[in-house]
Amino acid sequence: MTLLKVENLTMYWEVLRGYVKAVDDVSFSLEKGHSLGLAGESGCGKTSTALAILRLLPYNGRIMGGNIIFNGEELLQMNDQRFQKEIRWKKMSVIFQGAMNALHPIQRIGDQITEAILLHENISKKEAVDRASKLLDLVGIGAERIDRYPHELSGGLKQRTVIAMALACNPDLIFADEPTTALDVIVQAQVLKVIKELQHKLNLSMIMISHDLAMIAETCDEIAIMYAGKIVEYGDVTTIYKKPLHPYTQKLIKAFPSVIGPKTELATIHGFPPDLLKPPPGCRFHPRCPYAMEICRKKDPQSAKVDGKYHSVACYLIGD
Amino acid sequence: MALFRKEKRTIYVRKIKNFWEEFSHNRIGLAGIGILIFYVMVAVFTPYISPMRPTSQEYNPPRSAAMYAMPEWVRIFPQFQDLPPSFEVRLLENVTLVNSTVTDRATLQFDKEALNITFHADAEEEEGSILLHLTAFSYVYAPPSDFKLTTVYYETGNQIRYEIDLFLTTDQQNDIWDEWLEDPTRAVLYTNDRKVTRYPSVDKKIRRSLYAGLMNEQLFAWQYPNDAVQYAFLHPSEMLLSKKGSYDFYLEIKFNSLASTSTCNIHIDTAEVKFFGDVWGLLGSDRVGHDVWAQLIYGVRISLIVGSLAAVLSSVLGISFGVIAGYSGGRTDQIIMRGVDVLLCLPVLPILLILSSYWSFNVYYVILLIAIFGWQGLSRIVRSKVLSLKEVPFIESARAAGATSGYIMTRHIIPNVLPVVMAAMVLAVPGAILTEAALSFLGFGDPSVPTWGRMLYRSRTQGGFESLAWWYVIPPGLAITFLCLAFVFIGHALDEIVNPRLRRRR
Amino acid sequence: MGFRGYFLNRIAIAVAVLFIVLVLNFLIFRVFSPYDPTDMIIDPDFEQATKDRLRAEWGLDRPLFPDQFVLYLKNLLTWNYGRQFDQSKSLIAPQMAWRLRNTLLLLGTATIGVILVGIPLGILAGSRRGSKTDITIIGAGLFTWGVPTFFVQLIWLFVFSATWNSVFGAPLIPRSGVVGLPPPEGLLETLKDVAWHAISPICTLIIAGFGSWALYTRNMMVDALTEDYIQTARAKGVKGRDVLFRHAFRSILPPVATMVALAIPGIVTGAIITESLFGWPGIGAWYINALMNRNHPVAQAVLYNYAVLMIGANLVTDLLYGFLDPRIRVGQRR
Amino acid sequence: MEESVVEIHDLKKYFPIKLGFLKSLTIKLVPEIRAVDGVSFKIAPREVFGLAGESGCGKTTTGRCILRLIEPTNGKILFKGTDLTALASDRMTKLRRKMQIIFQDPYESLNPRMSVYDIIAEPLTIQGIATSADQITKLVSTALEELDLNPPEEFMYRFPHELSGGQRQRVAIARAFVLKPEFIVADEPVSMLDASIRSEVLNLILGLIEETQCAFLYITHDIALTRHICNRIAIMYLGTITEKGPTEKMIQNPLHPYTEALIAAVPVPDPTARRTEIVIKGEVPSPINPPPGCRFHPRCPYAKQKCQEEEPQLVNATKDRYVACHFPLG
Repeated sequence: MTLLKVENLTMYWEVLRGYVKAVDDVSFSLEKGHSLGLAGESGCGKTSTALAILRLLPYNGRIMGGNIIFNGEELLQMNDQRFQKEIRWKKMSVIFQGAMNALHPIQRIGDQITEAILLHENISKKEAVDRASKLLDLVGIGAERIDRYPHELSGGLKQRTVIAMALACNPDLIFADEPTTALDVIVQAQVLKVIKELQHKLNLSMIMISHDLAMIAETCDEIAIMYAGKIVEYGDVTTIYKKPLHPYTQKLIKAFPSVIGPKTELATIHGFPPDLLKPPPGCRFHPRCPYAMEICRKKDPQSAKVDGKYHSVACYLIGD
Repeated sequence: MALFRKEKRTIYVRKIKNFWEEFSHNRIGLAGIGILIFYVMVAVFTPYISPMRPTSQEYNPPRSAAMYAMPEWVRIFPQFQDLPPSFEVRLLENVTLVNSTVTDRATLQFDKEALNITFHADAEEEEGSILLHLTAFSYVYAPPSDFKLTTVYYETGNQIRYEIDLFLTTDQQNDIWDEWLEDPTRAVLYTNDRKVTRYPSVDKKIRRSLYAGLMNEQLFAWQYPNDAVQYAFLHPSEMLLSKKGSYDFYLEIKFNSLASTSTCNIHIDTAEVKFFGDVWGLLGSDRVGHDVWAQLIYGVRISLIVGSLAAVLSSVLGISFGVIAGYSGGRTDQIIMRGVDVLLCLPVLPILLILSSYWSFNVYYVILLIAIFGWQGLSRIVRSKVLSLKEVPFIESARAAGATSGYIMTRHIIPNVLPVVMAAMVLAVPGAILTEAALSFLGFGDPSVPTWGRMLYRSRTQGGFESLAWWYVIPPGLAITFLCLAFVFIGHALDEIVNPRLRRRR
Repeated sequence: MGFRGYFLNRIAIAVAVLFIVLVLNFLIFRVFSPYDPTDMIIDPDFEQATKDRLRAEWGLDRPLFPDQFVLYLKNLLTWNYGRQFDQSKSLIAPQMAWRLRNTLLLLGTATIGVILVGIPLGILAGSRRGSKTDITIIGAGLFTWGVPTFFVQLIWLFVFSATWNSVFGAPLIPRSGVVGLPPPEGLLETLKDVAWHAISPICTLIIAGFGSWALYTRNMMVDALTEDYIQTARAKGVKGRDVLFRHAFRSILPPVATMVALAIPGIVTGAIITESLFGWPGIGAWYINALMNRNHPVAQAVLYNYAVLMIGANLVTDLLYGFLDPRIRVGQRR
Repeated sequence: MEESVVEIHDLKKYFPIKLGFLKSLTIKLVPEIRAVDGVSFKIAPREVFGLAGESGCGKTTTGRCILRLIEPTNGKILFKGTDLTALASDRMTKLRRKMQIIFQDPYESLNPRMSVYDIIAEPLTIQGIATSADQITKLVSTALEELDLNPPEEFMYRFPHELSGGQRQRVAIARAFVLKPEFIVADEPVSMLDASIRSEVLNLILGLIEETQCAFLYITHDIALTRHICNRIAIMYLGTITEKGPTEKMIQNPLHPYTEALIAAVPVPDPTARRTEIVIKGEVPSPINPPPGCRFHPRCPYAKQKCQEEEPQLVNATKDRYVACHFPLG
């Protein structure tokens, strides 16, 4: 069953000098219980995509087109009140990046979780507090820390609090936006383990947003590689990692070092990502692509299905 | 080197351009700059904008108008149409002899400046009289509230008794004159009755003035020609010129010789009537009839000097102490910050009041004191900024390159602190202006300079309110307000530019 | 260092500052003063013996240290203040109590009024950033920031006292005092009369003072509203008003509390001018009078009370800060 | 083995804890944070020595102490035989041209008020190496060219905010190398960069190390990346070195349980990789009161009685490997 289907989503930032084409014609879908990784470098539009779906865009974000179908319902048509009451946090919630900033600095963590529950469910304060304690236990903080302030917790515990808060209303879908950046390796591993366990235990669907391909490889079933506002390659994790087709994906995967296996050369991609205010014509990767052809400079390649259920690539080197 | 300098220059030109680019999008900031430029222009061209100089302790010009005269332009309103402006009537311009009983005994010389009368008597008890028509003028305003008649004369002679009457006649039917004057056709302005007996001559010039203004109301005695003193609590100037119409000044001199041969020589070299207008200039007059416009315009310079000097001084102090405290840390920091705590607990104005009640202060002392009591807040901001800057890697990077503390403070820390405190520095200007204004407003400022605070002080304490002299109350206040607003606007704009979170959305 | 340590630390610093202020206050009036206070009462050409008697009566004949200083300390610390240096030589304390009460009544009400007007406007502007409301509030705030308080008060007096008087034959607002003469009978009537007398100074103080509060709050709100945790709250589904008050405003409450302390000096300045303009018998007007008449003990007492007020306000806000912000620990702030 | 450029012996840095006004009057023994507690290693020319560990383990403090940006509490720092800790400040200033530092965050390591030209020229002018403007311009251009910022004229007169993150970091590296130093401390020089840019920057750094023959201290939390850069690494935990040795050997076959856990925690960009899962519990304890005995024992899955009582010393395990553990892994 398809939980979320995003079709041709286009979102631009309106700035003084024009539009920053942050998300351009992005499509993907997510089955219930699956997890999808949105990967790419900073500024490639992965967070913007999530914010557009969650309707958390700042004042200058403009959805220019596309469909977002969640549980068979078109989200872009839904009114704000209903979305706020019934969808966001109730059905889909988000683990924000940077836990130190995502938590209110002078509210107790218990209150912050309870608040989320009480806003969406018609239960008593006491029941909400009970559930908050259970959630804190579940993510490994321990119910006894319910009265703590964020500054009294370490980075890892804060991140777990944010996870507990995201789980407050038993959502179907969780967006995890760089859930472990700024955490140390061991703490990162601990938090990832918690996420994986919860996913398994609660049969959660998840969209993991990260620049770290290694992390996505460990947590996700499918992966969409984004470059400069577009999805360049999309497929299940094993296929993408084992047989990447897009030159960007190939290079990017090889740019990540690994602690296991023989030591390999790190791939380099020459140049810098483009300015999305004036993206290059044709394929947005062509200025950095070693295989760029004439057509790449002129025409934007469309995403085409390759073999298998999911795997699709937007590159002229592939297909006809 | 040439290349180096040129490139460097282009960098800074670009920097300034970028900043201006940013600033020019901020309408409030532009408004502030506009107002400020206006004030600076006024300060530069002060003598041209206001031909008169304001009063000060050293320089006290003759008054220009009646007390609390209204601005001249109010005459466009019908109810003020008739108010008299300031003007002068010279009495010796066109003297004619009307009547003389002793044409053979007396000689008369007159030109535009002076009048010379010589009377020569051959016999005792010889009498003579001369009636001169001095000036005719037409008075077309409402009765004036204030005028001043001045004559300067000297006389030489002996054994002649003489009497000088200066009087006014009118062709109008005048009931006030009818009621109050013995002879309703002539209003005697003064009578000088001298009995010269023995001494041969007096060479001293005698200045006689007649004030007929409000300020002399109680003191003015209306003297009848017949020596009986009566007091008329009628406004003298209003009474004299109670009707529009033409008036004539006459001078009558009567001689009476006491010896057989005697000569008398009377020399009048000034005779004029000055009407102090009830309307004057662009902004009327103050309590003593001085020009308000001049005070207002000259106030711009003082306020700009006070504001900018005090702000610059306090910024220098605040930044120096803040940087030193923040960068050195440890004991130095503790001492400076505790000093700041103490100074912050001393209220500025009360202390300034004490000190200026001890010594009457020059405005530069006031500036110095405002600066001394005004740097603490800034130094706190600077210190906290320096504390966070100290941890920033580029400072360490400079240290790793071998930079000394002095180099780091001047080349790295201060340039990075300045933009953050720029807004605070600009906002220190209105702070200083307001403090000085408050001091002057309480009557404790430097009395020798014309400041707006002082104008407000005078308007409050010298009856400006009772006279409803809005031209003396409102303009100085507005001038302070707009000058402060200019800096507040600029400060606000800088704050928005420097603090990216406050930046206007585009 | 926990909360208690922070608490004690702040009190220790406040006491140290108070002592320094006490010493300065003594020096400025007893040592730096170029005037002999007896000259204000006795003609300078008068007999020296009479003068000396007066000096002895005021305790000026004894050495500055330690006698005068100890007496001075004793007088101030016991809120006793000694006797006035004037004809009456009356005790300061009773009058001080009355005047201090008047001042606190006026300025306390005005400060609360300013806060009640300024902060909500600031929140409103901050929450509607860029809107017409925001721009209007910023404009009004900037304007009242630039306009001198005493100018607002002058205009007020000019319109409601002088002009009103000339148009209607009597001023609208009372000329001076806390109550009218003769004082009205009954508590309710008295209160009404006091309110009537206080309303003009308070209104002008609010008009001239709310701007900086509104702007400060607005900027803090704008800042706070861009924080990530506000986004979290919105995402959680917290309603607009709750986001503003329970989340954004709650987080800026500590610095706003600090601003109260920083506003005290301005209030003190305002007191002196306001009281002399509106003829309000508080300590500000008294201070000016004392300075002009070299009535040093009164000026000292007033200045001391100002300093105590400011130190106290600073201390209270520091403690309030610690109470409002659980992150507070020594060294973590400012 | 070649003569080492830098030798550190038993380096210690204790930070006193800031106390309030009252407490500083009453308390006698000021508690300390033991950020670095007895660290020793050597770096040879052209060698890249990695210092890895979690945040708060003291690796950054060690780097700063070596350059005397922080005064060390105790220990010896020998730079080509000269003990830096005993050096007067004017001689230290002169020596600074031979040692440089690169920081993690390219947004904070460049003064936003200075142009790229000024940033790179600053060490040259401070050290008085180039005096004429032409000379400086030439050196700055070469430095920029070496980091592929071509053409240099285009970058020289920009301000940091007009550059991308990758370009800024290159400027920071150019500044460090412009003095042709013999020793460089790099504190996570690429951790803020995106993967696609990172490897190119690393290659440039490696090329410059080869060219200038300098010794390189690479401070990082990213074990996976050390494989590609470092010849040898040392793992730090709570201010002490737990294990030290050639990178490849240590990653393939860790001896200390902490090293093992650290490596196991690193995510692998390969969904099919089969891995042992060792996730140690808890977080790093406070360095104010480090645990007695082996500092790692409260979290160590293999801890025994001895570990609680006796602090293990860093000892030679095999030929070039050192470990501080009573029961090293096999």
